Amino acid sequence: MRPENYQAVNHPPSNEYELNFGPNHPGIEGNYAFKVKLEGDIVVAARADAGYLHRGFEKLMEGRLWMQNLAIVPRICVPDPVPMEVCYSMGVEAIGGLEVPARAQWLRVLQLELSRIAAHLFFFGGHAATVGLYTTMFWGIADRDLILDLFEEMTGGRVYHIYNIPGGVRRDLPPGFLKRLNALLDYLESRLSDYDDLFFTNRVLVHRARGVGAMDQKQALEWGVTGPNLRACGLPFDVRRDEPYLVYDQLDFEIPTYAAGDDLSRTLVRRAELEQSVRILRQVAERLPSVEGPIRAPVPNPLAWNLPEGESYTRIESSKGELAYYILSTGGAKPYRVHVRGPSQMHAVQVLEKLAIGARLEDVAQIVFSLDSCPPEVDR
Amino acid sequence: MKGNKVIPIETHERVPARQRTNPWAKVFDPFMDFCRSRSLFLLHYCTGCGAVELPPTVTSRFDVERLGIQPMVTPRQADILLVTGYVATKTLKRILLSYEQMQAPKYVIGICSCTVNGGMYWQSYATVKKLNEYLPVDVYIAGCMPRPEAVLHGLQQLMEDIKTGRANAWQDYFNRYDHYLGNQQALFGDRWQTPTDIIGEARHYGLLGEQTLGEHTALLERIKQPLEVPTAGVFSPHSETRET
Amino acid sequence: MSDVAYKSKGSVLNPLKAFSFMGRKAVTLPLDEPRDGAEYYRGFHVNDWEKCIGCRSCQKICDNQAITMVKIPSLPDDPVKGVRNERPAIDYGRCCWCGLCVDVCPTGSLALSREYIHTCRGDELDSYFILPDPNGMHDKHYGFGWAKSPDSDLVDLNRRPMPEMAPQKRLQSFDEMVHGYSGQEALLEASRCVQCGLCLESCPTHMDAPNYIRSIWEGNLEQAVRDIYQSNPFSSICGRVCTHRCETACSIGRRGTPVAIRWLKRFALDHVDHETVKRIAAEGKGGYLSGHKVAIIGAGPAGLTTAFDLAKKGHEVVVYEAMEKPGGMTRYGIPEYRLPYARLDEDVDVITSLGVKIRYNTRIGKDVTLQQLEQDYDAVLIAIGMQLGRSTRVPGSDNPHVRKAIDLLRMITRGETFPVPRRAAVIGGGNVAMDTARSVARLQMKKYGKVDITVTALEDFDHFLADPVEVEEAREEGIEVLDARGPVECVIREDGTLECLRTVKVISIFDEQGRFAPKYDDSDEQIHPADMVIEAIGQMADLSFLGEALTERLEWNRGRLKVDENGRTSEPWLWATGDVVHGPDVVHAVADGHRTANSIDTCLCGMEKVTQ
Amino acid sequence: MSESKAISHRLDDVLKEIEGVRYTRQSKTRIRVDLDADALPTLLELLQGRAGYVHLSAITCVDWIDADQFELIYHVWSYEDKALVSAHIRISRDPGRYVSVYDIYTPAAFFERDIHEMFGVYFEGAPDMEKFILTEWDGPPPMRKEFDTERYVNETFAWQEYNPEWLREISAQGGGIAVKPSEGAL
Repeated sequence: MRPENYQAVNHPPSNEYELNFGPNHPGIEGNYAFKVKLEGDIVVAARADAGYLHRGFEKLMEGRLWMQNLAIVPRICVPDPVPMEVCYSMGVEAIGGLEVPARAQWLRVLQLELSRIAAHLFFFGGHAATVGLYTTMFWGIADRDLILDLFEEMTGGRVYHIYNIPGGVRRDLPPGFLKRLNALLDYLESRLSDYDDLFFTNRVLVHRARGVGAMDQKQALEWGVTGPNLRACGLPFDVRRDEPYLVYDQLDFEIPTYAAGDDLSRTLVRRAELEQSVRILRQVAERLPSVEGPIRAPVPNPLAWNLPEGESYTRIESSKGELAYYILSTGGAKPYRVHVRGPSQMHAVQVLEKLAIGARLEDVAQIVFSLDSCPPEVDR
Repeated sequence: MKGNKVIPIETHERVPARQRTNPWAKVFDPFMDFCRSRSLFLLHYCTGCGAVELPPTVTSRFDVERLGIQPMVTPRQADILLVTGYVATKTLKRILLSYEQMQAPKYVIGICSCTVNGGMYWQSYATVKKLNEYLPVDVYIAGCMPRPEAVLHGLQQLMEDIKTGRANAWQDYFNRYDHYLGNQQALFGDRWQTPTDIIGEARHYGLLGEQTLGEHTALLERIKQPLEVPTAGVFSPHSETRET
Repeated sequence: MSDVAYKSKGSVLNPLKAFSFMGRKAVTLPLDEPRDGAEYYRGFHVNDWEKCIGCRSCQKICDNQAITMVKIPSLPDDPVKGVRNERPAIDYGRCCWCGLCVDVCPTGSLALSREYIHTCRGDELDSYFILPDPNGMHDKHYGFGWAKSPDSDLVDLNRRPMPEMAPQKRLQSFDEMVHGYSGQEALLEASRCVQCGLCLESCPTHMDAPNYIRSIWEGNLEQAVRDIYQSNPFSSICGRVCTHRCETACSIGRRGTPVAIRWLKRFALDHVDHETVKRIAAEGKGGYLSGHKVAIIGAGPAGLTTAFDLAKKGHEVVVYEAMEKPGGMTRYGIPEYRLPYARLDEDVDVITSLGVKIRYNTRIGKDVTLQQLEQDYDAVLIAIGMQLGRSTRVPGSDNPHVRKAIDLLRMITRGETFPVPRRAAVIGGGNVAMDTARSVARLQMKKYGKVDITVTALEDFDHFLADPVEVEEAREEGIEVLDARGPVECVIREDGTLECLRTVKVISIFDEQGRFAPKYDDSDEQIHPADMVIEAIGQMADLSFLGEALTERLEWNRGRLKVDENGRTSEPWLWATGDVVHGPDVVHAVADGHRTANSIDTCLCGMEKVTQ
Repeated sequence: MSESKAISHRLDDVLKEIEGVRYTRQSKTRIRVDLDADALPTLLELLQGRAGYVHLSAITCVDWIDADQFELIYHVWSYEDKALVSAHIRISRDPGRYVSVYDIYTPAAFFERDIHEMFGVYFEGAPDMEKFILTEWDGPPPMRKEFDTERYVNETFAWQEYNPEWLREISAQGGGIAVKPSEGAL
């Protein structure tokens, strides 16, 4: 270090000080940062600082063919890429008037729910680590990897599947897939009790997470909170049920809610959702064999595909909340405008800045993770 | 597909790295390198999407600890900087700050396509295209993103190189600091500076080469000033104050 | 849903549960053996060089611009077959393994393997740029992962069906049997094209088919016509009767049916009104007049194409046509059910609208002498077709009931009548043979209500000359097509009428030197009863009008006029082009026309009066 | 203007109250509303306050460079009606100023800040117009159509130049790179 850099200038003459939280920080999710102003160890103000993962997706997509964009959309949310693919494809289908065959729709649901489980397991791991329960992280992520194995069989990719294309999906299931799927579901259910002992009903979690980062329903609605975080405030809203897409209206599942709206309920809601996803997947595995037919509507040659003029605003329920794509076509081979509305854009910025206030420094990381935000989705 | 699935790790002749007068050096240095290769700390910094394959790598299923490698949260204690995928310009600054804080010998691994030639963000105005223009890279791992197995293989490759004394990219940063600094200034503007005194360290390690100093370092010397602790301006007047 | 008690519970003994895990299977995978990729895994590329044709589709679809086409001299490079000696090289500093390149690959040569590990040192980045071959990145084949499959194939292999008349209805008249695409069908057909451009290289006129096909699916038909007229003023003709080598070269044809390039050309022309076509064709015609005069003998494709180009360049062109109507062999050699003469007239009209004059019923050597032209014009071009049919010279072939195909076709076109045979046998296996057979079939149907024609070809079906579609349709119309039959005699009755055609099995057609010397197997003989035998074994040009002296002066090559690559003869003022030098084919004639036009133009601009 | 029955009476009343509102029923849960820029705040006020459209799903900005306009689209959702209203307005591209709706919908803060950053539209009364994502970026607002990211990249960055063994061999035989990726792209 240059010696002249040691003289600390402009230190505030009080117990108020500022702290850079991230981007290189174990308590931050992904490559994301925010600055906190502290009084002692109480946060008095927090300020999000994003852009470390900015790639300018919306710009890139304007420069690529309709089909080519499928390769980049999953990158917008790394831990939970499937909803991105599906949402984009559905948007394009809406404009192009493509009819998605039934089987493809079921396959998409299968994929979406698997992805949801994977994302939640990931979440448990991360959140547990912030309260010092590292074993859960080791377990959760190892179990998530089993789902990635299934994805690899199904789509040829572990993390980025690029499995959906406008009009349907790219391949049918490999032989024996549903059998392995059921086996995995059995396994996951058998694990739940372990997870309960280890994490959800664990003294450490309950005592550290209860009442932390709490918001009531009114605040949640005002701040634009969606998804599990909203359901943790007692509002049973879920796009899958309230604006059904694909075949969700044919599926039987519940919308778990918790009232308290604090870290604990946010965590428990996700645990309950994991069960619901398993339940959905069971139904899918049961129905799929009977749903015959093509997996894809005839798609035009990707090199020669002009979508008609039109716009679409497609919303689906990702594991983090309400995900929406606004797609605008002026009748060209490329989109004129694509706008991605990711749930984390609310959670990771405004909501986080508000929830952090009054929290103690050691709880900040926990609040960050409990919102389960996804930085690349904020930056795009 | 049957058959032998073991992917061989290349081993190399030991290259004479440093001129040491100490007669024990011949015995001692290889031993040090060996030990070094057996205990490495991985800087815990998720720079890009490739990072999503790191949790599996460090946790039970692929368990990188078998190689004596562990995540480490602070740059000063870390040996390996893993640049996982695309690097936004904003991130690159943080990467450089972290890298310069790391203690030599330090190693950089670039994974994913993006660190090599821009990857799928080659069109993007926000990401840098070639990592090795801004800091020297020891090992690249191909993939978008590479699977944990590939990451493990890359780490083993690095360990092998450390053991055989080939992983010396960090010296290049000192030797050709002017070159790297030049590229950094081209991207961040002339006022770019970091708290670390690379030239001083280069002297310390005896790595002051012809290309360590140059026009760019001269510029740096001109503009360098004490770094200020950011206070005012970080919190805009509109941002929340505590409710009572 | 089993709710979790929202309160902390548990016991101090819980940790003991850990012991129960000792019995479980370890989740950690062994270190030394990376797992195999899954069945569809998207790993590093492999490319089957035998199958790959260098069509560049992968490069076009790649959204990361990761694919470079590399020219490899050691590989075959044959535009006519639709093969380039280029192969894709992948930049793994760009690739994102989305597999779109695999899905659009027309040949199915490109695939992703199950190999997924590659690491290199900082100074070895060149290993990131690889030329995929069948062996995989590290010369070890890990098995195919994401390869071509019907599910994921993004290439549309099936051509839109072309609506046409049913065989029975066809036979009723000479109306055009192919209806042509409707707008929607054409759009869909056009959207099959992957813009690889192999057709362009295979086409004699190098027509930029990808361009006009693109214009068609963009819905801009006028642009399409513009693109077409860049290289071919006989578009509605070629849009119907072109030998379409482009479709032979088409990369989609590797696994499916090639894009209907010919029909699409026809579609564009049919759906832009004639006046607009004229306007577009006239674009680029300079206002100025060069003052040079060119005489062209023969108003066929070759002659008129030359006229078209020269007229555009401001020269004064006069075309001398022996017949009463333009078009040459396209009119008098191609039956109307394939090429409606109205279309032909439209194409010609476009050309005459540029100021080209055509003198009909003017036979050189009879009405005007060549010497006269040599006097009056700066350059003279011989662009006559091949109007004389060749004879087999087998015994009995001199009988009046043994006709030449080309003569019959001409008579049919001109509406001249001749005794329609109840039973006919055709000798020859080319398109002319088919045309004649099918024309006569229509006449038979009209007169007798039934078809009875046998076509006997020297070649076997593997080496057949006629377009397979033609043979197919001929069969549909009730014509019997026999292969590998060599004619030996036309058997004549005492009263001079024909009894039958006698053929024997052909063993081989060419000898070792590749000369024409058919070998027959006399044991296998067939009798084809017929009261007319039609010889359709080729044509030749009638160059008698050249006159003794000139014929002496000119250089010849195996009975054909000797010309340079641009059609110029050994006489500085005389050019020859089209069928007369290159044999019968419309699109070649057009291509020749362009070349010759350039040659004449440069020559004219270069010097004052050629003939002084 | 579709004739199909509206989603709820409250919504109907609100839409009736505003001058010059044109609305189209797109599906049973979607309504597209087109209106003048200055009428929008009132509409949102009423939607939020009276019709129960409490959730601002997103604000989308579209750059119509040829018309020299920005289109702003406010997507608001009602948890009771289970319907989404998309309100489209056009503002002039220059100077590209509009009023913030932060006081009606808190989430607007993020979207407006984002649009300001990416398109350069300034929202008066927004709590915070500071840079957020592009703090290190001093170029023009990148999402504007006139900004050509590909050109910028080619001017700013160098590409990897590979020269592997096999390429040298092929070049020696007279072959080599035939079509560069940039030339071959559509």
